[in-house]
Amino acid sequence: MKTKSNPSNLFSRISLVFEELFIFLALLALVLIFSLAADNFFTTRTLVAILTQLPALTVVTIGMTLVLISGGIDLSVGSIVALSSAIIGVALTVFELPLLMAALLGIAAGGCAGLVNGVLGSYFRLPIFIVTLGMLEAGRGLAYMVTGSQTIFIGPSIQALSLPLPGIGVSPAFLIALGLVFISQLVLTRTVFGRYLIAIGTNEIAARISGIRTEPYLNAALLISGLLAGLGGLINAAYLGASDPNAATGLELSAIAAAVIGGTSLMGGRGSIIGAFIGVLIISVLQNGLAQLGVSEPFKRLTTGLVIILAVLIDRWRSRR
Amino acid sequence: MKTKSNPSNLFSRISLVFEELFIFLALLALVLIFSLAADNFFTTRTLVAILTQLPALTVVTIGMTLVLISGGIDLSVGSIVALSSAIIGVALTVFELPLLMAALLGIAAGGCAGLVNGVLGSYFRLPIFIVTLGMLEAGRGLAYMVTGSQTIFIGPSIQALSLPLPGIGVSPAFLIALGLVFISQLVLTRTVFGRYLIAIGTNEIAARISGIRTEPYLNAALLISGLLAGLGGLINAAYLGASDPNAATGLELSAIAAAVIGGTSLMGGRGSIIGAFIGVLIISVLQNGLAQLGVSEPFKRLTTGLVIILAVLIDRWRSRR
Amino acid sequence: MTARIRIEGLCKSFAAPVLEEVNLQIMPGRIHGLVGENGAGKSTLINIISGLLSADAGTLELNGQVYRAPSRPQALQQGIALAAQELSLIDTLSVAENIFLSALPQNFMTVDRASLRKHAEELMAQVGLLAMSAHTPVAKLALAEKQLVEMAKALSMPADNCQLLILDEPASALTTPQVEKLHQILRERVATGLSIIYVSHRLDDVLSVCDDVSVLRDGIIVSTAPTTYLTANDLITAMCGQDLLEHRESSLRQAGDLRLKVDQLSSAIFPQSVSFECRRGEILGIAGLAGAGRSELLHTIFGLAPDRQGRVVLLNEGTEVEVRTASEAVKQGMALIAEDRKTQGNFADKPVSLNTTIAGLGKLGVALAVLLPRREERVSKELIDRLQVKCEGPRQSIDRLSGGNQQKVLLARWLQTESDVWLLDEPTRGVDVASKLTIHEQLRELRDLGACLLIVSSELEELTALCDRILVLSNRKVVATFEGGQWSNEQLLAEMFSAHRGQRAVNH
Amino acid sequence: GPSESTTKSSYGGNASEIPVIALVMKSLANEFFVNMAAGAEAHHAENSQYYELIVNGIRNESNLAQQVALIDQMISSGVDAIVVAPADSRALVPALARADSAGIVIINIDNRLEPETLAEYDLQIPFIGPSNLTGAKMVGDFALQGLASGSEVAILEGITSAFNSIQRRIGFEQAVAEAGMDVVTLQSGEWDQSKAAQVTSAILSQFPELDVILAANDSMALGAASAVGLAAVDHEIVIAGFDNIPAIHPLIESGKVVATVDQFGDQLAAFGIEYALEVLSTGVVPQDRETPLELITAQSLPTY
Ligand SMILES: Nc1ncnc2c1ncn2[C@@H]1O[C@H](COP(=O)(O)OP(=O)(O)OP(=O)(O)O)[C@@H](O)[C@H]1O
Ligand SMILES: Nc1ncnc2c1ncn2[C@@H]1O[C@H](COP(=O)(O)OP(=O)(O)OP(=O)(O)O)[C@@H](O)[C@H]1O
Ligand SMILES: [Mg+2]
Ligand SMILES: [Mg+2]
Repeated sequence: MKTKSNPSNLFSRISLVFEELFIFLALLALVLIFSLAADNFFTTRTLVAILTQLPALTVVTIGMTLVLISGGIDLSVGSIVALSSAIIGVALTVFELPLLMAALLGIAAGGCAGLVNGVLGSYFRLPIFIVTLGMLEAGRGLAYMVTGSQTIFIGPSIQALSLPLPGIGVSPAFLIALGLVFISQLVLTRTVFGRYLIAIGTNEIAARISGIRTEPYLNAALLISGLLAGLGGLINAAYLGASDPNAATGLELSAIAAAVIGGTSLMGGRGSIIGAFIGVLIISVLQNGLAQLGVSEPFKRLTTGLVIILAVLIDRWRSRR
Repeated sequence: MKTKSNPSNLFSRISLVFEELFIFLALLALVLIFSLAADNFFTTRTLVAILTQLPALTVVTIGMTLVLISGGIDLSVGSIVALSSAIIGVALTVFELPLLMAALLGIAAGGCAGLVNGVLGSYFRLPIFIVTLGMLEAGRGLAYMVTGSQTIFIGPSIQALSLPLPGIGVSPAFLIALGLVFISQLVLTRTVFGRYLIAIGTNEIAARISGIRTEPYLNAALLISGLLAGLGGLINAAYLGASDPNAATGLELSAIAAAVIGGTSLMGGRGSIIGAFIGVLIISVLQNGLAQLGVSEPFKRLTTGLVIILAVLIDRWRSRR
Repeated sequence: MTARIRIEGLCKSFAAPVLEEVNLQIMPGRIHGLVGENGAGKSTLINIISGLLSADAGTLELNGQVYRAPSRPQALQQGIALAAQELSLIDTLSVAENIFLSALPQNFMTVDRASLRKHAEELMAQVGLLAMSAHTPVAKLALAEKQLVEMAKALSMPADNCQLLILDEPASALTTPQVEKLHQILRERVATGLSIIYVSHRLDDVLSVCDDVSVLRDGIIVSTAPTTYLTANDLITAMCGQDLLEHRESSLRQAGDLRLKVDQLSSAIFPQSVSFECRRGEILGIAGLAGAGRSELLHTIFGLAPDRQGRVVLLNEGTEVEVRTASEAVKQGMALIAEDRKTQGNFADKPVSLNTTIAGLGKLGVALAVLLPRREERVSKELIDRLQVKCEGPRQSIDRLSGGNQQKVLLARWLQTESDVWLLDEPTRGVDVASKLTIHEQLRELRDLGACLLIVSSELEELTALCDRILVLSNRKVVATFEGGQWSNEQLLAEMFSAHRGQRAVNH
Repeated sequence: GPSESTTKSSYGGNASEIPVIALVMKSLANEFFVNMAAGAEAHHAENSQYYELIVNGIRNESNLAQQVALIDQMISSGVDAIVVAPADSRALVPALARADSAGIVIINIDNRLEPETLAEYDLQIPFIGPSNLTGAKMVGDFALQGLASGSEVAILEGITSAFNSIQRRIGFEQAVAEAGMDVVTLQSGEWDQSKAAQVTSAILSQFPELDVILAANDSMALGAASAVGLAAVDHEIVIAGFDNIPAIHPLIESGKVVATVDQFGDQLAAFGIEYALEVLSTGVVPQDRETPLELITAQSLPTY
């Protein structure tokens, strides 16, 4: 029997190539709804505002997605963001290091935290959930220690990273985040490293029998997540012009939500960075739109909850077909 | 070769019967350390204070453990606790319902939230992580709506539940929690329901091939978790003599930590309610001990993180042997 | 007499049609064999009858009544017992609980543990799981033992309720004595009037236990006949549509240089130390009863076992390399095809291409080496063709393949790495007769190219047909070594049982 | 100012030329700010012909990035004025500078922006609000009066790094020092009732002789009171709070909590809005103004 190219068929064909199609349509629907509901939502200004906000969540979500694909989870990203931004703030204001130095220090601190997570979770084989939960507490504690529990004002020097570039309209931080999205999507789908992460996340025993040393890869995923959270700390500090030891509380849940909305499985072995990025966009658009409408906090919470559930319902509908 | 009953052998024999032995030893070590470090730690007063505090976390952790064993996760317990306590507060003060009525309303509200989680997660097959994340948001929003975002003072009428009973020294809430620990441990190990939860959590497909209808069981686990969180709301309101719509923020992470410290696997299929209860004790002792020592917030966080990791290290050492 | 089950015009397609107009009728009290090539649709047919899949078209009748089973519980209720091909045991539960999982005995709302244990032990004794406690967690069992538990589980349905017992490759990991024991139970059961569908690739087994046999080819039943008039060759002709070439007997040949040296090797799972050698161009068989430690030996050699003592040395043109871990082993040219492909082999829900190429990626050296999907798919396609894997193409997910075809994909995974020291644990489990010969040809070809191969198989015929030398394990000890042609089945069996006397008897 | 409102009407197709005022607050989960928002909305209801109001808050008080994002969102939705209760006295300045350069009128309420940082950005933003330090000193003085010097005092602070928490802690500490007493322990209750209850019960085990608990907000005072009630202490413990939330009244009446401070938060935002309207119409920058504080005790309660 020949199949005609009726619309549903076209959809399924496109969604074979572009798996994230349905979740992308959900994003468009959300944009449409807000454009109708809020006068000034569908404007360049809003677009720029959203694009300026999301780089920190984006880079953190990339790392989270890699960790989830390898079969782990990283609850410590929020605390690492705070720690890195605390270190950057202190380095810039107290020790008056040059910006590049400070930034590298912050990212390195994230890397160290990620490495501790990685070593305990892979070589010592402790449950990664618990290791990173411990790091969530410990990292926050360190951030308080570094800053003496105070917000550190850094000033405009660091903000260049977050200011829209003239002519392009988006910030360097956004460009970095976008670049990382594409690079890591390529790493995931087109390199041995990515393939191994997927294999380990799918069936760790089979991966070992296939000659893959699983520890270095699990470790690397958590290390990368730590480094990216360190970068997130830099971006956050640039966005605020300050480092706040309380920054990014609960960020881990947003990052996981973004990844899962974008099709990543919490059981490991399946996921897409592009999808996760669309997840980040959905979360950002939602927050922005609700703020522009000025709805009450209870209603905001309720709506956020419902949209998260709806987004996965739509995605489920895709995979059912 | 005959084995002599040398100490290590004795240990492993006991730990065969009482699998939670090692984590129990970790608890004792923690108590010992605090008793040495803080003058007034090893006192009846401290014991009573700890036992008065932990019932809410205990009942919530029971539900969480069941859900984790069935292969799910419930992120919404904190919000459900707040929602239930909000409803109880309003029922008692605004509508002036009798305490029993109000309590049942609160627990029923928790049950409803759990049922929504359960139906979406089992019959609609949405990722449970995301469904309960949505409920985390929505439930909190509802709690704000119910209370008008205000703390509601209830007064001593409700506190009887949390007051140590004369003669026994522990509160009715504690007795209820302890009773539920033993009942649910029995349900888990001795009933078809419990065995099926374990089966489904271990290998859902195999369970279905064996003729188990998985949906009702997954649904029931989330429903029970919701009901117990509703009960947690009642206990929390009794403990505070007030209902606070911001109550129990982040409680889900404590409950998961307690369950995992007590030997429950996040991958499903394995867990113990008794173990989870010891996990709750570890967390409570830790928080109390650190508060009694009056250490600074940063140091508190750091220590909490390290102890969580250490606890699973000890448990890992057990399962290695 | 009304048929126990009557199937008419049954159709089922996934991406492509799998079953086309299947008609089948099974009478009460008969054992009905079902044979066919890998991917012929046997499991699909069985899954439809047992409520795990729904048919696209066609009617089913049970005892003359229209039969519908939209789900497994409904089928169970109507008396359809099943031992699934891909085992469906719960690792964290005990043997007893697994056996009675769909109907746990209850007593005041709790599981009646005494009665559970008693009934489980009866069934365990029947199938030959003698020395093991009913409370052992299934995770601790070896594959063969799991298969016996699966069998006990299928037999657990009360006789007055059970209408039809379906066994999908129940014996693929069992040794000959175990299989015989099983057949005896089936004959007893069938005498009470129930019917049995028996799927197997071991045609001799089918001919010896079944009353009738149907051959499924390309989704159609091409023949149904009583076994009395049939030979294995008839079945093969019906299955493949042609005769198979007689395989050549392995001739005594000159083995090459020493390639693998196992020296005083032991581990936590294989405690008695063992030493032996294997040369290039040699196939070394490892025989033993279930539980003899054959899989454990292979795992220990490959570097997967904890607390490993002793040495495994690979020799190559004068150089000696010691291997300690699995990844070193693979790098040095070792390959392991594990026994339980579902948990130790397949990357479930991943495409065939990933499953074929994954082990070879190590050759690229760097982790950030770039993969070209087209090249991967081409490599994968070549292997699919070479091993005649029946699938839609490299992009199909491996768990959508039939069991035997999954096995071929695993073989393909290692062919691609150009390994020359092969450890194969039941390499033809669940593989059809024709494919088995293909695989045997591949293995001989590997040997002729200078590889050394260690093969564990529960089928003595497979070992005697392939091997140049056979090592016999009994109760985790090497009890004998037979040089090529100096063995007989009786001698092998005697050695296999030798160290089990008075010990944990696996069967008899 | 005026140019913005034209932009707005041209986008929204809104014929009326009334200005849009955005109220950006801290956590709308915290009832102090909820009351503040309610006050603003009541003001708007009476004066809806003069302006439009958008109220927004952040999830929790520590989420600075979200508040910065809110400011940016308000800039992009083209409001004419922003009345802001900053979650941090320094970190919000850069975002407010962006709003300023977009021609938006800014009024600072509740938590004063740091003058040095404002100067760095060459901003002049009027502040309207109470002094948390003064308020804490006031309630501390009242709570400690009549107690023996050398009494043991515990302070429950809010989120350690929060500006208000620091101000209130300093106010408490000054009062304790002047009364010649000791702060035996200073711990964070994270503004949260349960956390405060739990910390308090631990403190009571450690310091059975404790006399006073000074809590940096009423939620924590409530938590402390319930812990004291449950611990069955054999002597009187004086508890004081801050913010004057309705739930604290029964405790003040019964004497379990001796005092709290009212900052008139409900009027604060309305003040801010009026200032904003004034600036929009006159273009004149008004001076800072400190708003009144009132000590609430069992005596003052009935009249209040
Ligand atoms: N869920 C599925 N989706 C797509 N194709 C499937 C699915 N299940 C089975 N198939 C295909 O149906 C065909 C028949 O498979 P089936 O498992 O019934 O074969 P079989 O006769 O049992 O083979 P074997 O002897 O190897 O077990 C195979 O080609 C397989 O790829
Ligand atoms: N993890 C384990 N813990 C305890 N016992 C185990 C474990 N794994 C395997 N065993 C036991 O070791 C014994 C030998 O294993 P196994 O049956 O795999 O040997 P084999 O000769 O390879 O058998 P097969 O015929 O199944 O390949 C079995 O009796 C099994 O119960
Ligand atoms: Mg099959
Ligand atoms: Mg084996």
